[in-house]
Amino acid sequence: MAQLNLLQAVNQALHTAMKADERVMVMGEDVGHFGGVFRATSNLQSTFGKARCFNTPLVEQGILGFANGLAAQGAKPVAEIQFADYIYPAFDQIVNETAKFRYRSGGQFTVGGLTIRTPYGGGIAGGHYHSQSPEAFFAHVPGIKVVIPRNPYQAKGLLLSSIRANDPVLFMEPKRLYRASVGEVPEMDYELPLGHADLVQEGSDITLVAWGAQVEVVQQAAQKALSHGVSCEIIDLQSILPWDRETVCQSVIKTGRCLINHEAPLTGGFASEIAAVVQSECFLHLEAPIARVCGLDTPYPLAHEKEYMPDALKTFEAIMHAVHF
Amino acid sequence: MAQLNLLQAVNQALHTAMKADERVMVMGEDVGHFGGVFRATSNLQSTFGKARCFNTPLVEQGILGFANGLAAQGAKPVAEIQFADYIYPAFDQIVNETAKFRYRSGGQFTVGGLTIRTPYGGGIAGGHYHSQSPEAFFAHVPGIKVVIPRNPYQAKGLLLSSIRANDPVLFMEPKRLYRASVGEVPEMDYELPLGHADLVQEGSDITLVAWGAQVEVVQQAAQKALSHGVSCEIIDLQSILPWDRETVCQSVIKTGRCLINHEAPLTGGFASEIAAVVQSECFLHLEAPIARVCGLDTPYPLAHEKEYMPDALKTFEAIMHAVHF
Amino acid sequence: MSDVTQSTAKKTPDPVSRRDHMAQITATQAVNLIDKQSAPMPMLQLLNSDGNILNKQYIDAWDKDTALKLFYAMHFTRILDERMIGAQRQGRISFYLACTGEEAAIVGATAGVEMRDMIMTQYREQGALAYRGYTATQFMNQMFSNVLDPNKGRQMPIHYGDKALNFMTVSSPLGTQIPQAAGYAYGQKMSGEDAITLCFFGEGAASEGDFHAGLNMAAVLECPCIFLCRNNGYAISTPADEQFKGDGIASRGIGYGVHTIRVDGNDALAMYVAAKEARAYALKHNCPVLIEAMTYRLAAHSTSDDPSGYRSRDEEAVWREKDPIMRMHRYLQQVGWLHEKALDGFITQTRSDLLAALKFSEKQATAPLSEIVTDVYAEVEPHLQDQLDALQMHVNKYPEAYPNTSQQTAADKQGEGVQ
Amino acid sequence: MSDVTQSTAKKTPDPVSRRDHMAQITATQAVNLIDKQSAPMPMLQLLNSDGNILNKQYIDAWDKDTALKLFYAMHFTRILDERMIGAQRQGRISFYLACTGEEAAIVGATAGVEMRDMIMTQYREQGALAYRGYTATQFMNQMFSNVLDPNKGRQMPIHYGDKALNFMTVSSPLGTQIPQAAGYAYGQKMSGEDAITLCFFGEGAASEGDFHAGLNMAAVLECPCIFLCRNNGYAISTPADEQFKGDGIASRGIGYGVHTIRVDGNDALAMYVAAKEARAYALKHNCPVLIEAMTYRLAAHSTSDDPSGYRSRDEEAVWREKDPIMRMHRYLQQVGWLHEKALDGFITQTRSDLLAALKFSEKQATAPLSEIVTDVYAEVEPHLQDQLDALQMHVNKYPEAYPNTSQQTAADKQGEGVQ
Ligand SMILES: Cc1ncc(C[n+]2csc(CCOP(=O)(O)OP(=O)(O)O)c2C)c(N)n1
Ligand SMILES: Cc1ncc(C[n+]2csc(CCOP(=O)(O)OP(=O)(O)O)c2C)c(N)n1
Ligand SMILES: [Mg+2]
Ligand SMILES: [Mg+2]
Repeated sequence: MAQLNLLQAVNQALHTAMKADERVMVMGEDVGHFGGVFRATSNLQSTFGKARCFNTPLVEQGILGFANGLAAQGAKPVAEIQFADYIYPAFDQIVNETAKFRYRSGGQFTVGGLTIRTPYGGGIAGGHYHSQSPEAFFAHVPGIKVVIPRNPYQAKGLLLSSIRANDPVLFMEPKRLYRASVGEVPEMDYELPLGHADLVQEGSDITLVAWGAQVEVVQQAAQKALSHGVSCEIIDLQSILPWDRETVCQSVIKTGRCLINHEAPLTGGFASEIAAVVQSECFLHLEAPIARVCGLDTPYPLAHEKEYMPDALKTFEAIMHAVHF
Repeated sequence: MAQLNLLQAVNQALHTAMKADERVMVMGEDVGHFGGVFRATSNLQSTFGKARCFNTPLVEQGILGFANGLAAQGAKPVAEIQFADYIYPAFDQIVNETAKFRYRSGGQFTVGGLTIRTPYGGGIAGGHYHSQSPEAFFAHVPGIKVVIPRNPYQAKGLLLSSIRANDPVLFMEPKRLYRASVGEVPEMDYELPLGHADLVQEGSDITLVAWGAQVEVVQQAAQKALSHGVSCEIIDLQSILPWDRETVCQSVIKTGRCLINHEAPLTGGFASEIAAVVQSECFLHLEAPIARVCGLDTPYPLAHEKEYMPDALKTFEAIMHAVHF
Repeated sequence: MSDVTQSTAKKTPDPVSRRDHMAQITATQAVNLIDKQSAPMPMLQLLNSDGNILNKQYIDAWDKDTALKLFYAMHFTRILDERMIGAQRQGRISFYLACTGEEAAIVGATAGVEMRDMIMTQYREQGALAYRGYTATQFMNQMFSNVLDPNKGRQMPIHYGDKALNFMTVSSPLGTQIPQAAGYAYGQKMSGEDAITLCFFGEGAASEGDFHAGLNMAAVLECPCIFLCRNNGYAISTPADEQFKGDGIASRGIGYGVHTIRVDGNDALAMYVAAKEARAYALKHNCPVLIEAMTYRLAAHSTSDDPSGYRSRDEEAVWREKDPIMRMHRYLQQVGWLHEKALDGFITQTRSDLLAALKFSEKQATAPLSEIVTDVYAEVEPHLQDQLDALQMHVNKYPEAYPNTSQQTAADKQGEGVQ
Repeated sequence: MSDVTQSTAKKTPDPVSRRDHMAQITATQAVNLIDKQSAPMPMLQLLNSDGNILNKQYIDAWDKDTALKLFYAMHFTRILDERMIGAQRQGRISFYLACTGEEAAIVGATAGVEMRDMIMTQYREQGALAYRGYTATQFMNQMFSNVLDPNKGRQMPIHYGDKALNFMTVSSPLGTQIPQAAGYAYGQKMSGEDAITLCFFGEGAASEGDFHAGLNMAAVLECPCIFLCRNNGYAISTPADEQFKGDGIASRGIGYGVHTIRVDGNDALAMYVAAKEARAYALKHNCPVLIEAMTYRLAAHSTSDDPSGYRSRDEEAVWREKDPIMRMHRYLQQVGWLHEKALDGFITQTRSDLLAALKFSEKQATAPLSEIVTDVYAEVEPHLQDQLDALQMHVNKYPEAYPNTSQQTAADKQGEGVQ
């Protein structure tokens, strides 16, 4: 099997999807001839033509508006937002339109064919406009799905599922792993199911929940905890909306403790939803408060990026605190 | 003291603020001569002139962009978004600009003078585009404050504080109370502090947390619970960001139980943040899981509005469930 | 000096390897601020107020059937408006929004395109549905949000939508349909359809960022669509002169490189001809066309509005004189196509149809409770099924508190659910 | 026919009670699609490529001091660009974005307005700061995000901002400053300042909805500001012809009713004159003016970009020939204002100043850890204080893991914090 990085896996998924279904069309700023600022859309235009892989003018609200219309017509647009930090001009088109299209029309019209791809997250010295993790905003929006891969294998399989899903999907790509995460990726066409968590590592003392680039961070923390005799179970959510409550709660019922890690600011982040559900579903099994190791409630800083990040050390500390509660 | 409804109280606060400080300017769609579609801005243009109370073109992203610039210059714009459902086109200007203006410039430039007013919430047969409660989106945004009054007295005092605060404030007005909520409002100029919850009713068995129009809903539920011998403590959050963790947690430590009620969809709603904090801070005192009585994870429906709402009956059921856990 | 012209007005860029974003630009040495007067935007008029054809070239622009179908649809729309404003006053529906005064702009344009073309609207374009054959009962089912509405009663009155008639379900947020229309048209082109998208919006909505996005993208991405702006002078209370300072919406077409035509929106023939030519042009050249229909909102903004606070009766009277239905009536008289008695019959019949439909529709049940969670996703996801189950138990426990759906729930269980 | 003209081209609306949104519109009976050719947009040029003045009327448009100050600022900018691209290649800074090729457009316009005017930029306008006297060290402190940067090192390199120089801190999201400029200018007008706002942006950013909002609002709300679009042919890899189909950005001014002038952006004198006249006009009439500067991004988009993938060397070479610094150089020679030796001295001095500043700034500490929570709100709110306290404890426990701030934290405690 070929070793690919996460970017290459995304690119391969796009090639696969476009080849299999001519209704799949890729659009966004600089995605055409240039192949996108990260090169995720490399060679799509030369392979499938300018009509099916095209640059758009620089207007995110238009990209999503156009993509909504295109999807409503029956196509399967894969719209790129160059950085997740720049998705907000399209917020209305996503929240009021994409997510409500099917509901408001009683299912007569849908944009189920739409996929939105966007790189997100920090750790690249990007400051607050090239580092944001806005998944929690979209997790509060019934009508779309939110998916985040952590490695090339997932990236290809989940992206293919997202493109083919009958629901609009926001597919968020952890950009600091674009080249850093390398792994085996089958060349064939395969799909991974949406809405299912991935049990990364079994353990008995505490359940660690994360997604995207932070999975590797909690893995490091778990490693360190292990050397202190603590056994961690690690769950990669993969899908943020809907999320796999069952897998998480079953694990917490087993371990009795839970920690959630994400880069986005603590307050109102998606960890709060998980904590709220877990405390309710696992109430009688919890041996310590559910811990959230997250970004600070500040804009994502530049000079203090290292300090801001919910890193392995902070996670380790929180694990030990929970275990010794 | 005069009996005013919530709209009149908002209107009086605006008159008071504009009279006291000529830098206060009111802007938005139809806020001028017409006085706004709800008449919250009645007579401001005739009293203070067209330069200080003016209609804008129909473009929410422009309203907020313009208001950000105006505030940066030193004015104190009070920008109206006609319905909270239409705030999303301005999401980028609020999340990426308003909230980060001071931080990114090291405090050199700020839009601290900005206040955004918007009517929110359901119960008026408005369907999903005239009923939304988007507070959770903004609660996840460091750099702005979010304030919600539940009656005319609060509306005036909190709006005056919001306008005068040195921070940008999103002031959300529960529109189904605009005319329904009537109460005594001092004619004088007074302010109520931001960031503080209001203890509406003391009780011993469970803490009910709500804000805006839902406070009255939980009051009804508490009344019914009382007839079943259950004593509820009721907290009106008033400020969603920052919120008064201390008051809520102290109460839960006393009662041992907690229920949060809001209209917005359950998943990723602000109740999740409160639940996450309360389970952590009050872990050893909780006698039942924290309950969330919220909207369903669907767009706000029309025909099934009554069924969708987190009403007094559902709240009552959840109270009894918690108490008998 | 020759050097200047050479370097800045190069007319033949190397097609292969060299782009020149200034190839078409000439130089000047005078400091002149260019203003809006530099591009006059006259308005196409084909019928005068007496109903006479002003340009004989268009004497056969349509046939009698089309003209009468259009005229009847205008009447239907007017009668529907009257009936529903009444119904709202009687408290039978919560909200209504009338098309009155703008029937020619909407029905005329709809008649000028084909049934296979997609229509996306703002909310004041019920005339388009009327022309396409939406029935009295279909209108009423939507407005009473009952179980028979294919949109399942999920939105406020007037948010019509009908797949069979190629009429996209209305959405309240203004302007969102404009870039969507561009995308829809792109999809039509890509799938080889001989069809365009006709997108209506108001001059107020044209201030939204989505307008800018939609027009620019349609031009750049070569989307066969018609953007039809109804400039009716008001956005709720905001008059056009507080909405923009340019020469209406038509003058913006130039900036986008979009072919544009301004039309008298109260002249059904001009609207019909403009839409027809715009459609042909859009299809042939794979490009958008912008039409600005100059008209007037004779009605209040909606039943929640009272315009007396922001405009004069005087002003309204001027426009009442320009009633598009009156003008069309005179035209049909002039050409001898009007059968007054048939018209009276149609009006009487329409009134009674609408009343009967209203009485029928208001009695229909709400969609079953289970529909509260369908169509959020393609399938009902597990968390929504859980929420529905809990809700259903709750409703069963307190049936009297949820009279709309508790009965249905019972009925459903007996297999007697309304269809 | 007379009736038509009366009803549709009424020229004298009753000022008190009757509005007429069609008062200025005339009628036509011909179906004509209006296209972009209907409004030609020539480009102002005052210097030819030899540096000769093309319109003698502007021979005294500026004095020697201004011309030289402007010229030196262009040079400073060019040298800064070279230096920082080098520094980025050496891994000393993470990112840089050059102004190369656009110095005349930016510095020319900045020289044409007053120091008391607010400048809002996109990110490629360091020339404006250079003209206003931002020092080598100030540039470097920002780019090394050190404790001396008044923006406190919170943003990536090139996000300059300086209150004292009336230069708004740069923000990455494109186009957001455009409606902000309108609002800022409104505030200037309301507080009686004799000042305007000069707002720069790229032709790519002009596709954003915020552009539409900003220009329309500025026109309607009568805001004294200049919108200056640098049309440099590219938005990253996207060429102008995939960005819009209209005649550049200037042609959009018509649609907004905004007075507009298109200028040769590589001609510093034309830019200076245009900005000066635009400023006067904006202040006098309380209105916006749109300037489109036709220029070319000679540099890569940023240090993260390699343009060889999307444009030809050939094309770049054509534009290198049109270097704005060269043209200005020739002009200064022609008028006898150039002192070559002084220029050489300035260049040498600037190089060494920049190098020294770079060496100084890169050694400065990061702002103290406590600054991670300041400026989120006016005061540090309790929850942020808690988060800081926890973070500080953590850093104290693992100082080696956070080398940047752990030392400082210690230093802070000893009262030796860097200032
Ligand atoms: C995004 C958004 N903002 C505000 C509103 C509230 N609103 C509904 S209709 C309207 C005026 C629309 O005017 P125009 O586009 O001219 O259409 P007309 O009503 O004249 O047909 C406004 C402000 C809305 N529906 N959506
Ligand atoms: C809202 C937003 N979308 C996308 C980007 C990413 N981006 C940065 S610069 C750029 C191109 C801008 O082109 P233009 O406005 O022409 O300015 P130029 O670089 O040519 O000076 C893009 C797409 C961004 N910063 N903000
Ligand atoms: Mg209108
Ligand atoms: Mg550019």
